[in-house]
Amino acid sequence: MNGPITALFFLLALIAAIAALKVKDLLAVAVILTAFGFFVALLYTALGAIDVGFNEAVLGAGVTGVLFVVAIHHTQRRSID
Amino acid sequence: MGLLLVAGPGLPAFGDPESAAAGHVSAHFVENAYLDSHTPNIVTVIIADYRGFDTLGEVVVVFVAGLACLFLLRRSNPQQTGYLLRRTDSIIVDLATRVMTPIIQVFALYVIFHGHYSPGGGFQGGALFAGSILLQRVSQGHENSQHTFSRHLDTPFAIAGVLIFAGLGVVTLLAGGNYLQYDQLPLGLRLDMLRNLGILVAEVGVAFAVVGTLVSIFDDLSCTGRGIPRD
Amino acid sequence: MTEFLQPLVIDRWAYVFTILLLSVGLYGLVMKKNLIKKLIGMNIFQTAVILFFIQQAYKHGGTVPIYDTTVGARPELYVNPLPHGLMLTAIVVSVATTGVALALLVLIHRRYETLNEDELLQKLRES
Amino acid sequence: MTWSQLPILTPVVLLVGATAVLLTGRIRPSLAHRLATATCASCFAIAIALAVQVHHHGPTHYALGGWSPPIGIELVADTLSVYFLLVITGIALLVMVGAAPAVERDTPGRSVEFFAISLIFLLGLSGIVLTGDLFNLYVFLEISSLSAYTLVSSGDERAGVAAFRYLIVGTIGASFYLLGLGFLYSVTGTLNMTDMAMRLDPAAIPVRLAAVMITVGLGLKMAIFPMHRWLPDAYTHASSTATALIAPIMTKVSAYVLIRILFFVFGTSMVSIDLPIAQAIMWLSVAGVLVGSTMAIAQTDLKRMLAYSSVAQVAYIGVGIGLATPLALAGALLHVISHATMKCCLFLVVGAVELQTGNRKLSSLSGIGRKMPWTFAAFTAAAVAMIGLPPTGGFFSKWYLVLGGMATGEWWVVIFVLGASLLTATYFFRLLESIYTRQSSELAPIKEAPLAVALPIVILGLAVILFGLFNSRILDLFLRDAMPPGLVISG
Repeated sequence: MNGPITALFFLLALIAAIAALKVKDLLAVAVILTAFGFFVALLYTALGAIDVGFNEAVLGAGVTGVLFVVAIHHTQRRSID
Repeated sequence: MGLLLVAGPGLPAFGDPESAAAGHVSAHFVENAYLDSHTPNIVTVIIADYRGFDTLGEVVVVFVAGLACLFLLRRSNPQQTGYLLRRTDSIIVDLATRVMTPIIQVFALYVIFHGHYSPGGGFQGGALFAGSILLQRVSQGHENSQHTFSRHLDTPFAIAGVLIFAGLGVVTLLAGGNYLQYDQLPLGLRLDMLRNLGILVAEVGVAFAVVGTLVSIFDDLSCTGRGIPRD
Repeated sequence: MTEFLQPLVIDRWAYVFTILLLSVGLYGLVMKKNLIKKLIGMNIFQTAVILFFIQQAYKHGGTVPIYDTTVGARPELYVNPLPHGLMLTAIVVSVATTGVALALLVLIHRRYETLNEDELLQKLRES
Repeated sequence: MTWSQLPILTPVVLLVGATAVLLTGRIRPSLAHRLATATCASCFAIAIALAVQVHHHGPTHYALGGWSPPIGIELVADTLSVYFLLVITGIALLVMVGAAPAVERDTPGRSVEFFAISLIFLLGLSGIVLTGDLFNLYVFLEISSLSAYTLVSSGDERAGVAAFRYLIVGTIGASFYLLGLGFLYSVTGTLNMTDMAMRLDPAAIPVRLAAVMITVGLGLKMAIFPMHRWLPDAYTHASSTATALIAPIMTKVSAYVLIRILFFVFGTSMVSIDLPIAQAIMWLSVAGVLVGSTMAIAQTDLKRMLAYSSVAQVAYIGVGIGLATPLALAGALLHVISHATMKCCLFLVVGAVELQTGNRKLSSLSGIGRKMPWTFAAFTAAAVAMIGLPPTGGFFSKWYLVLGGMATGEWWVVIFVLGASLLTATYFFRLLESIYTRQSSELAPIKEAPLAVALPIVILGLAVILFGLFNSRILDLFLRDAMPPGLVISG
């Protein structure tokens, strides 16, 4: 029933994960990671785990991203790989 | 990874209602959660009551993470501590965050206290509340957002959260029950209502700890301590 | 081949996706030289493990695990709630680990001015 | 509150102790150390009471929240877990007693947090050995690991890098454990250890895969041979107190988890007959002993040498687990307590030397044995035990290993233990020789360590010898009952 939607979210999450590892600008990576967290949160919700989805949306897509951004500000923005 | 794929056929099929994991213990949870604690959200009952000790452990994980960042980054001498974040120049961002923050905070409180009936609870609500404070920190700058949540408050918040949860367990212990056995709380209510109340107190403890710790981690990460001399 | 693929791809495609995500995370963890990238790989890896639990909790025709008086307490009609409870814990643990790791990275950068593993090893050897 | 509440008290006392340390530390930092020591002392007392109770009344099961397993989480205090709990709390108490000067020097202004994190570290470890629930074990594993990373990072300037590497490796290990647990859960539907052992089908592929993944995950944490790379760095660069606290017990607790899961949950026959997991652990550990000992010979830094010897000594425990015979496992368990005491003693001596001289190069230790006689008497006892000479604890644990090996016709164990002991002897005798016989004039102002620092070292030095003399008592009191089902020590 919601199989195609779940598969789509899976695919998006996978793409975001690969992009997060490929992109060299770390600040962009932090944003992509946030997107990854968001897709995963949607995925959890699609799989019926609303509590976990909520948690991931707040923590994975929100707080982790902010922490990464702050840490990257302190360190360096470019990565050679 | 190939090894993992080989194991696939041995696992229950995706979405199989008859799988081994769906029966046994979790069937018991679904059947009894509402009767036991008068709380419709089964996940809330599991994390705060049936497996409350896990959640206490998790609060300790969060607590020790906050403590770790404090230990690693914060310097005792405030003169050496500067903060990274300044107030934003954009009026749109400024205005938007001013409007958003109280709404998020009210929603966070709703999530914490309505966790019995709808998705949510201490973690989500606490993290949301912390998120609103982080939003303010990012947009208004560090110094300007101190009046909403001072950086001296965060560790006490975390300690309070841990103590609320652990103290709840100690109360049940003193009242003659096992640790975290909410139905032994000396309040004279029906057993399921006692558990309901116990879950609420536990969630509040979790929320305190999460708010305190997340803000603390953020503050520690964003302070530009010069405590260690560069060489 | 088909008797091997059928149970894997048709009945357990979510599992295959999870394994792929797991591999991506492991790849980042092992191959990337930048420490922040390594950390992101670790994050993806943990997320994949969490996803593994969540996808096995799913049931066709199951509703969200919030007690509904019109449905009644029939376990086969709800998604398995226990992994959800466990994974709430696991998510928070992973965020806590990330926080500590970032603090360590800031500390490392303060000292060595780099987060590249090779340069870092170079500087460690020199000092 | 009755005696049945004993199992929960250790974690609760440690948690309350940690918050109390933080709160009082804000007002009077000097109180933090005393409070932490008092907490450790009361935990040791609780552990003794629990041991007495288990000895008289058998294993204690404690249902948290009043929910009987497998619905809720239960704590199980049986002989094996009580044995480890005694080791953990005893070591923690002895380390904590003399910790104040070293911590104040290594982490100035942050000692309050250091003590609080140490207590939470102990909370994690004691939770691991007490819990009877596999997911709860993961949570406690993460508590202890997160605090261990932080404690490691408290050391010298390279400690941050070592701690980060440790964090990455530790998190992969924990994730592998969790993944394996996921497989187990998906085929059994339970998380309770006893319940899972009953519902497990050892022939199912997911179960076998889970066994492999959990072994890999815990092998990372335990630093079994190819996965040991994080350990020397972490132990070398951590502050001396942190090393003395982490080195003796952290890897032992991972070994405990391995024993608990392999032999109690999966069952002896599955891990040693159906799957070659035990054999794999054994051969990797044999390699680990040889590599660790060889690397230790090549080191010039005392702490780094001890760290490499830790790799080797932990691998002995791995050999005992891998042989999977009753006597070999008894040897492994005996080695847990003897190695914990001697390694703790050695690292505390390193801390004391650093405190008194500010240096820990091997070359600078010449003649120090006469300046710090008590400390180095204990050091000698511990070093002799590391080599495995009678009458110390180190000898008897290896003796049981050899007996256990011979029981199944594995004669190579004799040669292996002898050879590895010779390797260990190489670096320790060289060290002892320079400590006692060489003269050095530059050490003139060095005095014996202060009482609070020297006393635990001397106690540990005595304990090393006592465990050797009373090894059969330990065997009778603890190890006979601690054996997993299917492995019985005869005679």
